[in-house]
Amino acid sequence: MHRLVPEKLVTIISTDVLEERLVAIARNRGASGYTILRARGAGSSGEQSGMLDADANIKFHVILPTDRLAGVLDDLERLMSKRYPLTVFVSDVAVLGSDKFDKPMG
Amino acid sequence: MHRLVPEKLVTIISTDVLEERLVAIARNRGASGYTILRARGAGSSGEQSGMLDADANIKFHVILPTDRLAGVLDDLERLMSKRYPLTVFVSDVAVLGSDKFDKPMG
Amino acid sequence: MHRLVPEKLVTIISTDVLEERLVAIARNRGASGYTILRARGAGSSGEQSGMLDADANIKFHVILPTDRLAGVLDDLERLMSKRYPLTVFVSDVAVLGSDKFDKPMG
Amino acid sequence: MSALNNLLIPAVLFFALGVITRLIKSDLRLPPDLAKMLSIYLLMAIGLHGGYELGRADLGAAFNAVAWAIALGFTLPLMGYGLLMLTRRVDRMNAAAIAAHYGSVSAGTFLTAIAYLDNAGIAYEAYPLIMLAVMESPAIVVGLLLASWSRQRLAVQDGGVASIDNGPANGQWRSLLHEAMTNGSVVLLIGSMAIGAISAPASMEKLFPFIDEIFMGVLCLFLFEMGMEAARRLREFRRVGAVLVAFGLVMPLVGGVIGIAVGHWALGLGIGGTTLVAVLGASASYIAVPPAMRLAVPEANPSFYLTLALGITFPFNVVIGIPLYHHLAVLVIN
Amino acid sequence: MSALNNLLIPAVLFFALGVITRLIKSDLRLPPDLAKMLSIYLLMAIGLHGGYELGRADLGAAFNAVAWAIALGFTLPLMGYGLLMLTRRVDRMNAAAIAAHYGSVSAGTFLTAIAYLDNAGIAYEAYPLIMLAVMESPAIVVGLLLASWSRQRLAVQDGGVASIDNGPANGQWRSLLHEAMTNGSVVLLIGSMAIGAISAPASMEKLFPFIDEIFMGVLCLFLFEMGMEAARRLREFRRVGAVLVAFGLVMPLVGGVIGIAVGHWALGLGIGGTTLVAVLGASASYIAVPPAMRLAVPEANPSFYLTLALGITFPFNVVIGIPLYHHLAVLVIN
Amino acid sequence: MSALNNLLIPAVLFFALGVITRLIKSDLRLPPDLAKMLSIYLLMAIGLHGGYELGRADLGAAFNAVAWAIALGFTLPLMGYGLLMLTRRVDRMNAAAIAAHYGSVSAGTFLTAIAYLDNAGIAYEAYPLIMLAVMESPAIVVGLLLASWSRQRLAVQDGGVASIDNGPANGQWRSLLHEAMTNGSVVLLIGSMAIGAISAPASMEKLFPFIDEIFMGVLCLFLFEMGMEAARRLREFRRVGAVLVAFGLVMPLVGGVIGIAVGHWALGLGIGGTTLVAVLGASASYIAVPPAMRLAVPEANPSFYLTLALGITFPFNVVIGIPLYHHLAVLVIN
Ligand SMILES: Nc1ncnc2c1ncn2[C@@H]1O[C@H](COP(=O)(O)O)[C@@H](O)[C@H]1O
Ligand SMILES: Nc1ncnc2c1ncn2[C@@H]1O[C@H](COP(=O)(O)O)[C@@H](O)[C@H]1O
Ligand SMILES: Nc1ncnc2c1ncn2[C@@H]1O[C@H](COP(=O)(O)O)[C@@H](O)[C@H]1O
Ligand code: NA
Ligand code: NA
Ligand code: NA
Repeated sequence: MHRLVPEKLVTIISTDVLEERLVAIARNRGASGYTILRARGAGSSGEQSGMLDADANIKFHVILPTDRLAGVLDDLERLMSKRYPLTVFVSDVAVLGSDKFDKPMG
Repeated sequence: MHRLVPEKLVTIISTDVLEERLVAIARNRGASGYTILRARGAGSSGEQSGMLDADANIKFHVILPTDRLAGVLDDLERLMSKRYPLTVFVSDVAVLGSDKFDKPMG
Repeated sequence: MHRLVPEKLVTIISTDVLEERLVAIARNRGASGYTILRARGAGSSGEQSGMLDADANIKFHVILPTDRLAGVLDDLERLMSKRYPLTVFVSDVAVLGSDKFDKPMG
Repeated sequence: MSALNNLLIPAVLFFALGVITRLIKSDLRLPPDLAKMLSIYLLMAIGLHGGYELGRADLGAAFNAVAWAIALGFTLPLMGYGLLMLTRRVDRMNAAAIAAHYGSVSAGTFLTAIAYLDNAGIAYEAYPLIMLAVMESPAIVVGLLLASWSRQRLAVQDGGVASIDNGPANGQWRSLLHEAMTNGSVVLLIGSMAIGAISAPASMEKLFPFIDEIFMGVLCLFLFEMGMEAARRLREFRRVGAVLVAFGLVMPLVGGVIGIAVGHWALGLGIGGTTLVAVLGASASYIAVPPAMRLAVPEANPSFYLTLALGITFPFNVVIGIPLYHHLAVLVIN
Repeated sequence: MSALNNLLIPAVLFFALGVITRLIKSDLRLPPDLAKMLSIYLLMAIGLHGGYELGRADLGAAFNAVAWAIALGFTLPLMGYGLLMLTRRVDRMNAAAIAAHYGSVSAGTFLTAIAYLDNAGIAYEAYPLIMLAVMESPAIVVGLLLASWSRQRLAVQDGGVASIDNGPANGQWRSLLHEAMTNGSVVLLIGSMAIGAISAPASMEKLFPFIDEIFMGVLCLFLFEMGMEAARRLREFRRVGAVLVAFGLVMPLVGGVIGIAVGHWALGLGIGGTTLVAVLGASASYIAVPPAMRLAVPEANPSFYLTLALGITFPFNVVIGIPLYHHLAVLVIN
Repeated sequence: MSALNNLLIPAVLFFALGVITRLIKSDLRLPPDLAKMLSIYLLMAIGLHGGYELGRADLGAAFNAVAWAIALGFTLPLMGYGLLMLTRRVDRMNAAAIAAHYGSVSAGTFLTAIAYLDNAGIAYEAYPLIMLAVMESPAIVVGLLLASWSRQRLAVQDGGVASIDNGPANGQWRSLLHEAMTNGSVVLLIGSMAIGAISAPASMEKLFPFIDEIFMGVLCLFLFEMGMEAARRLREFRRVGAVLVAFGLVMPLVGGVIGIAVGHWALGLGIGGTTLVAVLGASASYIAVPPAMRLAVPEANPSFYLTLALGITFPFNVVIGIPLYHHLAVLVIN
């Protein structure tokens, strides 16, 4: 059988000016990596068409062991309380192989 | 503890010429926003390489309270019955914070 | 009621030089299609900024009936054992409509 | 000038290089937006250039050219639809969608023809350019009409009356026609022509290095990328089948001959201009029409129309068609 | 030269075409990175060009221009903030963010003004260009100061003392100031100016075809795209409300008049140079400042400042403002 | 011409500006596809240009240059591998992958050298260009051979016999060799050279504004972006370690000296041509080879080879190497 390990996948949709902050959160909270995709969209802060530097979104993924989830969510809630436009959700995923996601980034 | 609220995430993969229709569906069915990513792929209507205007895909996300899901799925089924190439799936997500996804777009 | 069929969604995050191999795996293992998104990120093999040909990532999605999952995971494990940098996870999704994902690509 | 000479024009050679690059399975990956950017540049540049000349041209002749362009745009898809139904290889919806592409035109093919004429030192009139701008829309409209009519026929065949649900509703009709008239390529091309025509000549001169001098190089790069795309589509010709491939070779000949007749007898153009009208008749759109058909005729399979227009007819015209239409124009005019 | 003549410059016409393309709801989709690439090119080209000339200009006058640019960059946002608070339509945080945009400048508007002057055959000095490069940063700093001060006021109003958590902490302050000084556009523009000033003239000549000859064409394409973006924002003006729209029309007039005063009396520039300084005062940034405000003033709504700067003030300046400031400059100087 | 003069060439200055932009942590974000588009343009332009001249050059001398390019492409990676194994800082797989980069070449460095020679008014032969096109493939092949041999050695060391599973199977070998020969950059460069050589001269002239006049400007923009990328990689040098960094500085000197020997004694080139061959020997690929290694040698860490080739060797060559090899060439030839 395949070693499918249960982990948490945190997905954040936000403006790309926050990219560095999100990377710092992932790094400081012991994630083993992160993934970023370009996105567009609309929400409470209007349309983000992606045509200007100030109106592009990113979709940011971090896979984490369950015990490191709370720290990341704390940091994200702090950003949200400062009124940064963040869409955050957590899903359960079964990760293939090993303890890869346990080793924090260098 | 973090206020993780259960919501539905509808993901649609389709040709980007349908973008405006999908946005209209999200808006009319009371979604609080939507997110669009560029994609490529292949499926029953052949390869979509993303090089031409007519062969690019998008990945479209809408997060919804469970009670608004049915309306969106109705509209999507109607599009599918007209033979538009749509890949649609629903997943359960735990959303961080507030009632943000309850407020329809302006 | 909407016909929501349970299927498996395999998501792979990896360097884009593996794209053709991943497509071949999806095709050979009887997937009905696949979807590719451009990504950036960081992990055990360093930062992938997406600026060079050699340091771009892709996010690769395949939706599959449960009984075809094992074959795909076998092939992915083989790639991982050769030390290719792969992040792979499986999620449960409820697909809208029909037996679309049962028909292998042409 | 022989067909071989045609192959020695850099623009055509870059098209061939693109095809080869894909055939030898090179890992060369072009940024997905490059072709779109280049085609925006090309439309803007030919629009400005053509508008600048049309601003100095005869208005009556221009109206005449527009009228014939509309006529071609309406007639050619009907002929294409008839031919396709005769082959019995595609259903009505696919026939309608494919036919629309052949009533429209390919700016890439047109520009290659201009490079060919320039290279051979053959002059040409500016009127075919305005026809290029005009021909997209009628073909899209005919495609939509054919599709809607076919949808009703199918509904009747299926044993019921044509239900309202099967055709687009009134509101949708308006939006589809709107789509035909405000197609991105059409707006950019016609807009640039208008700007070229009304701008002060002195201010236009500042634009010439951009729209003239680097034009040929940009065209080469564009054709290189289109060669790669054509080859990608070419590989799918087996899915399309020999009969449809034959249609993709015969239809440009039909359109080319009709174009020569229109260019020479109806519009009284010279060899260069007649060749260009032939190219308009012969070429099939692979940029403007496909998105319109995806939206309006979802029942048609995009692999069919993209493979035919881009994988079969486009390379045929670039390599064989253009010198052929030129020879025919010489025969007819002399 | 009348305002109508202004409308016959290709650059302005392309801006109008972009607006129309969006208004008629054309499906034209431009690659999202095209505008960014074009604006990188434009900043590099004007930087090199201006630096080349400044390398040959009077150092004292250049310092003078820099000093006045800094003064404008600090004063204008304060005036904007005051005006906005008078309207009572936005809260303090939104007022601070909007005001910062009006203290900064829009390179697109500045370049359109240069096209306008070139077209009218009016000479202009190189100093306004260095002011363009300098004016981004002070306005961003003032925006941050206003926002932080407002944050404290709000905290006090809310009944408590200004808590440390409400303003940016010390470390954040440093990072925000850093952000203002190392803003991407500023670095690229000042860097290119430095390169233009210190490069050997012979090696600069090899760059001229790239930075000079194709410049006007690239500007047209850029303004076309910005026209489309302006129209997208324009549609949201109802969300913004009539009073704020009025601010977006009055503030450029205020800035323009102050700019004319500075250009003529403080810097002693001619008609061309004075017009350009007026444009600097009148224009609002929509490239450099918005990302800085999104990061530093998350409480402000980006639709407000983007709609005002890009959807209202930018079109106003391009179509009406530039010829108006030119006329004013003529009046004042003659 | 001193090294300082070299630093006053716009191309080099833009490289430095890119490095500075990143070092001061500016928020400037370039579209990810910009560098790819610029490098496609650069390969096409130098290919056409070189092919045009080679079409008029001596065939025997050209063959000679190709033979020596292949020899260099095979020898240099072996030397690099030996040196790396001596350092004892990397395992065999990483050594194989890094070595392949140093057997190949960097078009960006080569073009900077051309800008340097142009600026100094030094003529150069066209043969080094064909060597640029040829040198990618042998180095990739050697890299694959070294990796496969190392894989077997490791398997033996691990106590077993070299199992088939550890090396690429026969089918994979074919695909890896195929990869080496059809590498995107190689195809585009050689294809453009062929087109430049066989096109009618009259039609080539229409391309010159595109491939010649704007060339230097595009190169500046490309080097600006590469400066930013180099600086991003430079920051990772601590992960790489001082010994490897030293390799990244010594290996170009080794390759440069060998290149001078080949350019002068084997090929009989002048100062300009000899300098260019030295640059070919000295430079390390950061565009063509990395993807090939990622695919073929997954055991190697991409941070190592990208940091060395792009973060250490590239800046070293651009700033210090090129004037140095030029001086050496002058010494040897006079
Ligand atoms: N209901 C939703 N579904 C999917 N994406 C959303 C939703 N609401 C907001 N977003 C995304 O999150 C971004 C920020 O949202 P907001 O904070 O509401 O402006 C938007 O630009 C969208 O891309
Ligand atoms: N099994 C699948 N897994 C992932 N994506 C798929 C799958 N099937 C289709 N897609 C995506 O959905 C798009 C439309 O599919 P289709 O309607 O089958 O042409 C394709 O272009 C793919 O991007
Ligand atoms: N913990 C993580 N969360 C999200 N994405 C990750 C994570 N770890 C790795 N990745 C992604 O997977 C790619 C390959 O990872 P690696 O094999 O660790 O280099 C990285 O470039 C990231 O895009
Ligand atoms: Na046609
Ligand atoms: Na201003
Ligand atoms: Na080398």
